[in-house]
Amino acid sequence: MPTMKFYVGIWAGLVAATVMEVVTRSIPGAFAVVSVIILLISSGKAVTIAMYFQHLRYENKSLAILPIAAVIAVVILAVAAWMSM
Amino acid sequence: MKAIVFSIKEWLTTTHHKQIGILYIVTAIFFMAVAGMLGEMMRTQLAVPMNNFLTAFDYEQTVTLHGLLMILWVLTPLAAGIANYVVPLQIGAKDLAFPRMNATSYWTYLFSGVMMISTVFLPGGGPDTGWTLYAPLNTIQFTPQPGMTLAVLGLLLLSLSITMSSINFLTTIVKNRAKGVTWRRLPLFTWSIVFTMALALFAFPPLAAGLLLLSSDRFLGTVFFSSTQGGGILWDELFWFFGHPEVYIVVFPALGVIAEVFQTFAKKPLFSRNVFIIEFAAVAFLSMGVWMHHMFTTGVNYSVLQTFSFTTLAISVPFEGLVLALVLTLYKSHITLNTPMLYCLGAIFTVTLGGITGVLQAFPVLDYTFNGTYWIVGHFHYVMAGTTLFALLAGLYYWWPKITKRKYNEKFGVITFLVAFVGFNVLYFPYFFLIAMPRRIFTYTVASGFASANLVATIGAYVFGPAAAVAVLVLILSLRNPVLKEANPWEAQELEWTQNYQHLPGSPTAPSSTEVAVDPPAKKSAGQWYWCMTGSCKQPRPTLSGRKKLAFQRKQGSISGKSLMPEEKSGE
Amino acid sequence: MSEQYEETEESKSTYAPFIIGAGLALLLFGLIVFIPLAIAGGAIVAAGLFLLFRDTVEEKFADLKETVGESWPAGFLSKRKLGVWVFIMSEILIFGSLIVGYIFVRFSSSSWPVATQVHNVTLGMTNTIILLTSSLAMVFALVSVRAGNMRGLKIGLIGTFALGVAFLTVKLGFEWPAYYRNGFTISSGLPGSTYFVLTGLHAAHVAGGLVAVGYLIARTYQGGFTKDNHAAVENIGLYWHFVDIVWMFLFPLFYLI
Amino acid sequence: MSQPIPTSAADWNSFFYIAITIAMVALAIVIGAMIYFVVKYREQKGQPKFVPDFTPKKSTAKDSVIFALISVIILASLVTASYTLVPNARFEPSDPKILVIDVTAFQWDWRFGYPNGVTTLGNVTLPGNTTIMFNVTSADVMHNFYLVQFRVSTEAVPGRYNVIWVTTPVATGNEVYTYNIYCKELCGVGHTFMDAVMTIVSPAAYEKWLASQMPSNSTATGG
Repeated sequence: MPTMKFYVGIWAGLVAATVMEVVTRSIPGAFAVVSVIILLISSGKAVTIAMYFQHLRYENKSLAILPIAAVIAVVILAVAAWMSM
Repeated sequence: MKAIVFSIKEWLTTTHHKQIGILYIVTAIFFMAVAGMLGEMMRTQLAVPMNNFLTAFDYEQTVTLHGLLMILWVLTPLAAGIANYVVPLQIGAKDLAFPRMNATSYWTYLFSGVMMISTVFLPGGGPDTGWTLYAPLNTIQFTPQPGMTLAVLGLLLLSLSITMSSINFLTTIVKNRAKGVTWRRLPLFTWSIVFTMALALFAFPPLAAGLLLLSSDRFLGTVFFSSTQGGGILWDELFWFFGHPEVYIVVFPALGVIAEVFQTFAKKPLFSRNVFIIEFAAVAFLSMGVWMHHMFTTGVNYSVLQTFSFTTLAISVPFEGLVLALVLTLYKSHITLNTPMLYCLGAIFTVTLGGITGVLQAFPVLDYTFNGTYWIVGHFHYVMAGTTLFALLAGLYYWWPKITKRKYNEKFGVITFLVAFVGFNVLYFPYFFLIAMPRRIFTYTVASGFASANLVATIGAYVFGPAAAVAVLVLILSLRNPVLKEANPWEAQELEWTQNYQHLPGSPTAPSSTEVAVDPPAKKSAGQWYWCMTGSCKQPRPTLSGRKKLAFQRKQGSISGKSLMPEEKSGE
Repeated sequence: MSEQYEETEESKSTYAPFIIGAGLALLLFGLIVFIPLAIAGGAIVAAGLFLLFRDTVEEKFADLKETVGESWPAGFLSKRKLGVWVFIMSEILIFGSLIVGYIFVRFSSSSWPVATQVHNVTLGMTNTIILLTSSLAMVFALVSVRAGNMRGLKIGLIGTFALGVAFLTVKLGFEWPAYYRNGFTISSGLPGSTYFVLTGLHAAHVAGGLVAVGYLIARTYQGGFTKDNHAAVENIGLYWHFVDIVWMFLFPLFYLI
Repeated sequence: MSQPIPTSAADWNSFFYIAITIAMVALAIVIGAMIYFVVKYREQKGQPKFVPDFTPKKSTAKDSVIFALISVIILASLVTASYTLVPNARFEPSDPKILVIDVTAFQWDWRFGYPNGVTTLGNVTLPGNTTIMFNVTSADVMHNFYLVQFRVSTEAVPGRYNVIWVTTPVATGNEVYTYNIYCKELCGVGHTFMDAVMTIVSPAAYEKWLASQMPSNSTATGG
């Protein structure tokens, strides 16, 4: 397990990403593009938390199957909901 | 009798998987009796045109409760009860991974069922929306009665219970297998429970999400389902994302039971076991992607129709493969035609007919007509009522000597089966001729031409219902029979019969048990699995090679002979 | 006692599951019929949880020693940790379905207010940072206990708890009342409904997490954790971080987009 | 009373009979095989006791191949069926003279709106040999607009317009054909009797009927 210093670094990165999201919002631009960028940053934050705070990175790879499977199910639901709009 | 009736305190406080399994089975049978009575009431109402046995509102409540109770409080938990009893024995675990959570699952299940039944006694009546609870009929504007709200909360509590169960079973089966019980060797009923619980884990949270939105609509004044901007379709999506896997949650344990019973009474390993398991997995995976065929008539666009028509056709292939594997198991076998076997054969018939009529609905053009008519009702009663009920009864009959150490009366069992099977088909086959009759209508006119088929169905209901009750009664009466001498009366091969891990002499927690005397390890003559665990079995499958083979032989060595003795320290 | 169920089970019996089940049913029943009944139900659930806690402290339910074990592919995991991960799966599906539902009604709606005009981005960002920091405190607790640093564990857990309380205070104490004053309420239409239900459910998860962290703190002060025995800290931490992850999506979806 | 079968129902029936025949043949094969196995391989009295042999068979690989082949054949035939036999689920007619009828479902009746503003409750009169487009929606809860003898239906969803087309049977002289419309989705206690009647008359009679409806409605809609 990494040192506390490393985790503080991760935390600082996450906070910076949060600020970046808010800043991105105020950039004038197409709503869709800005939204996609913000959601990509958010996904990056979520993955970072899962990888380091939930230390998936240091576990056996097979554990990641569980959350990934759940996310895939959500994506299936989302795609079908979008198709049936 | 003495073995079953204990002090109330013991039953209230138990965390033992066997006792909780029995509690589940008894409760599920109680709910089955209630829901079955509701079914008989509906058939009585529909026996003749313009009948006024029930009012329209009472009939809709009856329809709703019958559906909800049968699917969610009877078929799913009955399987969970059998699994509670059998799965730990089949994998050689002492108990489920989280015994207290298991007990909590049971109690939340029981109380949610009580809540559900009590809805009809509240002022204003219970839910009358059908078990699908379609929006916006389920909102407070159209169903203002508090009973409806209570039903939603009861469902929420049940999804909590089932989610806990699925977490528990999956963890148990992954983590608590005895040495030697590798995935390849896992008994087929346990395999079916793996897929059932995995599906439940994926299916129930979306339902819970929908129910949360619905209960906030009914309590807090949100407008999710009363809004005309996607409300109805949103419920459809969430409900059927749960609803279709739920069908397989109900059917999978049935197939697992059939596989076990066929192996035992056809005295033959399952036909192409590995393919069977792969097909199970394929059905489980595909079942997450077919739910929209329930929504073909809601005006979804053509690409959705095509996609989901295709996935629905695709899922029928591995499913048919499962049935074919079961049927082909009988080829060149030695079949003992006793009660569990007969129930399973009946279940194969109903699952094939129900499945094939289901495939027809994969074609949108046919579904436009079938959707919402008695054809659909016939189809899913063949799949769920027929297959699952017959197969789970087979399971009860099959494991009855394990659970109670007593044997039921074979002659009564066979006769009941025959009556129930005939009654079942007389009840549900006429539904396939009622393509024009909409579901959930409480009566019909003479001019509609529905009368004759409905009368036949009602006669069938009067045969099938009592027969099902007698089937349970035969089991209960057998409690007076003398205790069996042999531990393995069927000469079955599976681990719960041949081994009893919990009571192995020398295991740290189970010495002074009387069950050791009653239930000794299998005799060699019983014939063993090629992968059997007693150390006296024949050579393991020589299919591995090289490094793997070495590792395998080492492992094999560790489970052969006397080393069945548990190791002192295990993982954890 | 019968011959079928072993005497070993006597020590494994508890009223807690029955009490929790009955309490939950009474709670829900009371919500419909009579609110004091619901409060009583809540109290009964709390009593059941306390029983569970007491049993755990007394180690009454120390894991059954499973004799032999096959556990591929999860040999590296304890069964509790696996259980927590499977539980997180179900939570991903609940929140995922709700978020999909939110996006669905939003795209189905003919009009939707601009997020930044309705929501207070500053408070939202503050709360995001509070939650991230609480996750960091949780990690600090775990790192400390792994190093045998009990003081660090206490600081980490109490920090987590305090930051969780801060999150709820900002949300329930400042943010929501302001929205209600502005007429953006739970029943004011789909934007309000989705916002309050999703963030409300998330807040309920934070509150549940606080109960769990409170349990950890109590256990810590009882000396229940050591350098080698601290699985609960890690497992509850996994849940806490998951709640954090959910907020990482709720924040942009409601406040920014 | 013999009424003409609408073309949509004729198409439906022909496809249904093909499908149900194939299905029943498949059912007969599976169940026939099962019964044959049970009869042939059942244990009879007086047989020596059979000791089962659970040692692995060499033939498992062969089984799998057989299985895969059977599966591929079934899937291929199903997909072929679905893409060749299934008529277009929502055929869009080329016929330019379409009659558009707005259908609004509510608890518990059907309202039909004609292009010229005439509305009727619980019955709809249509000219024969015409392509009709039903534009179905709901005013409150979900209903299902089921043209029984036409074998088509669509859900009536609040806030959504679902469209189905039918071609009415030929009616030239004085024939009057009536067809049933049912609600197929549970919509509350009145669900059972939420039905309507579709009356098909000759185009001339239809025009006459429509004109007779006009005066009462023209004041309401014309203003």
